[in-house]
Amino acid sequence: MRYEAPESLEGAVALLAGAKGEARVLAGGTDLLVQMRADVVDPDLIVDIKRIPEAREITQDKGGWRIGAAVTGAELKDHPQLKQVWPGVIEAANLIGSTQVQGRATLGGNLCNGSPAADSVPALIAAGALASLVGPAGRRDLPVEDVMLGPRKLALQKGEIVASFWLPPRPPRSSDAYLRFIPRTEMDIAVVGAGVSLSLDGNSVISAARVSLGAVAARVLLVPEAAQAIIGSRLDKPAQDRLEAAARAACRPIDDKRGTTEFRIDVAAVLARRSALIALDRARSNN
Amino acid sequence: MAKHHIEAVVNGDPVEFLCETEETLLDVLRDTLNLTGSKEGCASGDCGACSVMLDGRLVCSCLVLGCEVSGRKIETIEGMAKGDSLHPLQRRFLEAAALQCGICTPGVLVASKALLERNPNPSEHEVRFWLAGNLCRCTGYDKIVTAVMDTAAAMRKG
Amino acid sequence: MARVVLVGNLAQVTGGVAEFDLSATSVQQLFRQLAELHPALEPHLETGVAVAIDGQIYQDALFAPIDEASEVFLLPQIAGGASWQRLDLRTAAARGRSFAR
Amino acid sequence: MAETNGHSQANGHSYVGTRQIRPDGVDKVTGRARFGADFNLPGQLIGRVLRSPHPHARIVSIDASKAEALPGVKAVITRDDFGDQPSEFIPAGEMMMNYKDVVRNVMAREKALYEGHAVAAVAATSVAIARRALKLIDVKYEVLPHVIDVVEAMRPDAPLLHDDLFTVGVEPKPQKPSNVAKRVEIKVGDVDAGFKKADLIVEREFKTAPVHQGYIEPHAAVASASEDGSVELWTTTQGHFIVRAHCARLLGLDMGKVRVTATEIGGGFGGKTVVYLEPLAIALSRKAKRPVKMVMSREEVFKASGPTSGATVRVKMGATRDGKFVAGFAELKYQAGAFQGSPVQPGTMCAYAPYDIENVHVIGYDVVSNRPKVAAYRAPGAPISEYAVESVVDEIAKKLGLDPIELRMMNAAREGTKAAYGPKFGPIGLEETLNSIKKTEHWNTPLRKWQGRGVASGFWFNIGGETSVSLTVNEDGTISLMAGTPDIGGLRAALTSVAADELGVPYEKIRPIIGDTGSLGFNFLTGGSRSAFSGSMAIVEAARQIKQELIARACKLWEAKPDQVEWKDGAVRPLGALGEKVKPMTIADFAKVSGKTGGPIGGSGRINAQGAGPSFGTHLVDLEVDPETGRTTILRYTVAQDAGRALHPAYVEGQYQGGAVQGIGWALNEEYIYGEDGKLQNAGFLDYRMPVASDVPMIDTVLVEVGNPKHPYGVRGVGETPIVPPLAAIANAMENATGVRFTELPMSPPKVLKALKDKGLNKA
Repeated sequence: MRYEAPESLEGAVALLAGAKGEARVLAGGTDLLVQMRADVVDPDLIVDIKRIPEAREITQDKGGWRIGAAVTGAELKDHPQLKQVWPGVIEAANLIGSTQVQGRATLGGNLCNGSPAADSVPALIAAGALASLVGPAGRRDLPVEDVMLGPRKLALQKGEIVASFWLPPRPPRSSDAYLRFIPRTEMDIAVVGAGVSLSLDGNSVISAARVSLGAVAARVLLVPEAAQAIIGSRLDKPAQDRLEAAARAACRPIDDKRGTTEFRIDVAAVLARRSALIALDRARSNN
Repeated sequence: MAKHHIEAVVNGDPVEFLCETEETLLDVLRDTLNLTGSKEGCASGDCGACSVMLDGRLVCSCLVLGCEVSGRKIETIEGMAKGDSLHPLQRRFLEAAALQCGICTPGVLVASKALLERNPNPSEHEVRFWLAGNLCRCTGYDKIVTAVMDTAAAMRKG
Repeated sequence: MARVVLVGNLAQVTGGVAEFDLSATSVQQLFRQLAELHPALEPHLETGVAVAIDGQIYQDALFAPIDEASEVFLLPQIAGGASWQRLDLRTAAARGRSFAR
Repeated sequence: MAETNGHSQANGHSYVGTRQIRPDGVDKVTGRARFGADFNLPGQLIGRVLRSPHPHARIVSIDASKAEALPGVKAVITRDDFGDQPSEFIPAGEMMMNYKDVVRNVMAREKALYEGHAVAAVAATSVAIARRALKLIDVKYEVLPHVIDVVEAMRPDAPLLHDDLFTVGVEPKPQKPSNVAKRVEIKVGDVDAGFKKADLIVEREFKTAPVHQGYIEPHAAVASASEDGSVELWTTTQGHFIVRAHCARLLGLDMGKVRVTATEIGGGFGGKTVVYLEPLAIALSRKAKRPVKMVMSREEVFKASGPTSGATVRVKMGATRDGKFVAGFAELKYQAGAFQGSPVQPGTMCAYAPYDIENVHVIGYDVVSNRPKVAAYRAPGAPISEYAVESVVDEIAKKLGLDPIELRMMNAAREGTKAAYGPKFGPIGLEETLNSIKKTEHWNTPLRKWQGRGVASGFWFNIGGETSVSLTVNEDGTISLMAGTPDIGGLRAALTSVAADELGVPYEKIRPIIGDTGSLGFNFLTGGSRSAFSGSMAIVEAARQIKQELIARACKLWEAKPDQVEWKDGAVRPLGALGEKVKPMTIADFAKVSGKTGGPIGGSGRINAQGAGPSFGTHLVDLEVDPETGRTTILRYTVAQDAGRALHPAYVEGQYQGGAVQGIGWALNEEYIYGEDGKLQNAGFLDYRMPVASDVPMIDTVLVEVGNPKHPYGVRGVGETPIVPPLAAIANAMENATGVRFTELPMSPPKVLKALKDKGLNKA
């Protein structure tokens, strides 16, 4: 098993593109190492991207924020401005595992692990984040909701990696929130996750919104119907009911050891509403 | 493929070791460097018994590859006491009976020290959530949480 | 005469008889007298019972005294560990010798 | 009774009852303490186990030749390396144990009986080679239909695990084999007559899931077998003498040639009372002629060790209008795992133990299915049956409009009560725990909507048993204390306090260790809440011998008669006129002249401790249910338990707190989840959800001390009772919060939400 830690994106891409056998990108390693230990994967090549500057930086870019794919949850939490602008994204990233896991786990890894239950992904999708992909054919941006196609299935080409995420500029009176349901208070994989991002007009009416649900389908869902259900409202009771109905209608979950189909649909609706209310509350105080 | 030759700093001392790609930092600490204070409870990042500091960040050493730590600083439970004197957390854990079997204790202590370095006055809620990744099956956490908060209070007084 | 009561399945071994009045002054005597009355009880008595004498439970205690007026219960042995190590290990190991390869 | 809220009175002793620093503590906070996996021997090999991927399969053949040929592989063992053991039932309580099963559990023979069942093991020069070797072992299986659930396993057409298993305890003896190993029964009075007197009868069926002990340290052992047939073994265990006995029997070894050292143990809770890796490590070492180290992965711990039984329990209780219990019936069906031996017998005996009921009838079934063989787990069998009974007691209180504590008080067992399992109780502390709970501020605080409060009591017998300790006076007057029961949670601190008080020497001058099997006489294991109880009795005996010896030597030195001297405050003192001629001699004084006065000084306690005192506890819990998600939050928790006497109050509190939190896990989220394929789906800490620090509140404790008259310090034993009440206390609180009686554990969010939805309650 070969291990490489290139210092440039080009170097990483060249290694991955030229790899014979199975190659894996190592960001935080919190999924990869577990899968290796459990004999689920047995890569011939591991490419550690933590020595690549773009993957490790948080910068302001085109009025928004660029977050490297290998920035850890702990680093995101410590960033002085990000949590003001994107509290939902930061809290989602900080729900991945324990404090110890936070010291390692990354947004890039969470997305590329390809789990529909990934906590940071619904928040990124609700935020309208773009993933910046770099591969042998150059760089391209893809909305986060289009990166994951299904469990362990990604839209990446051979040799392509997620280098960073770009979060768009934030108008005033905007905010976001992410909630997940787990049986314990920590350390579980989301049974359901719901991310909501919204903006208010001068009259506290929701002018824009994005709603994303995790762990209720084969991939994390962007649910435009749920967003439509609350746009133009002040999130009064009827709007909440419409939001819940739209969230329910979008769910296509499975029964498994973490929850039943019925439970996931019920809780998705509840969390979508609760997330929206938190985001609304935050947006009101974000002038 | 040949083993990786790694140089790092462990508890302030320069170390050199050889490791295979698939060996974790925990494997290296325990089996190569003979620092068996960090424990393997799960090898999946779910129990925290292998907690160490890596360049000042609290991590599970079972989720770090040995070959990743080239040039980096690692602190383990073995480096917590200075000379003859235990760290105030270690002392308080003894006085407060905050351990029963003691297998989770090294990880809990490393994690608690990391908390107090960031937050000298944590609430009970903050202590509990910070330590959520450190499983303890014996104590029910009560005496651990109390000991961490009492140590914090004592350290604030100096 | 001490009053002796078999609790649980032991009474099955005696064909349903669960109460005895016996003149035993120790657990050893009690076991001997019971085994004489019901030979099928013997293997159970050897290693398999706890004896409550006036409310106090004795396990593996042949010489525990029994008074004239004592009330004695024979109970299933009480283990803290799993049931399968609460056996007489010496017996087990000794018997094991003959099956060694 | 001394009700001390954690602080025991000194009662004339200077260390017992105080919170001394544990002697093994510094090693444990510095990472120096050596647990099972921390031992290494020069030249050691790494052993790994090949495990069955099937829940039930006939093993047609095992071809290990390719693995044996792999460079670096030094030994491979299979069923062929273990001599068979005859089917010979050795009565062990009414539970029979059978080495035919033990040998098959450590290494599958004819069939693999659960996913994870050991099928072969290798020893190699590295982990990587050992892993590769496992993949080269060719096992041909004939997959058989499997059965997981206890009720399904009892059906006549269920897949049969053992064709020689005939139900014991039913008349006439069955002609056909089945998965029901035995039927046990406890009967007092006449329940039918009792139910006729009842004004209220409540009958309910309950289900509990199998749960794992969840110790954080996986099983680990290092064995070194030499050419002369002797074996050294280091292992993490609750009883190294028991390990020695099992290994000697399974491998045909002389006990005297097997030396077992118990490493520090990272939790056991009953799960480290049996052998898994140890016989394999010895067999591999014997074959390879090199030391072999074996450590289980967490997945192996879940799939191949522990857990305790899941069960189906039916309870029927009758009470009069004013709340007097007149009859109690229960039927318990306990999973044993792949081999017989569930803790159903103690389950039957404990079910109604907290109460004074004239008519009790409890039937229990021990049932095998394609799961790992159950091991003991803290008060084995009791939490399940008492959960069911305590839930029904709560329902009776509600239906009769009575306060649940008052109802329990009215029916509580007390001194002189004939226990539901036969004999009369001596002094016991159930009423005191109920009273203590009633007096807490916790009991009297108001609750909000969706919050609920529950109370439940619990019982465990506690045991004594064979125990050997030694006290040795060193040349400088310091003392070496050796015990033979592994110290899991402060035993050395407790025993050192007792020795210090008995000998009148400072605590710090006594160094306790856990001796190996060659250093002491037989010790039964740490379990049954016995180690501090029995160990302290043995220490008292050992100290008595030392004092007697010192008095004898003083008499010779002083040319005095025994009635001219006395032992007081750590010294032999001259009485009367003699006091003008000679000065008192301390232990240290004798140590200086020990050679001249007869040689080394020491004492040993070798006892079969009797007189363990039953322990009762009562738990009080507040919780809140989120009606929209079914999620439960434990808000507040108080434990009151009778310790008899707390030798070290902090570690007694620790037992109460730890047991309560294990119970919270059992009640809310922990369970073995199987797929249709009979495979365990949550063999890891991620999805086997034990409580984490943020899941629980502080656990308040009330140390009740109703002394045990049979123990020199009044000790009862405290480790097991604390896990008994939480299951029902939480279920009762859930009912109080939601109005729904939950009868299935765990009360995980999907189940709770469904129940609330069915009643139209799932709105905040």
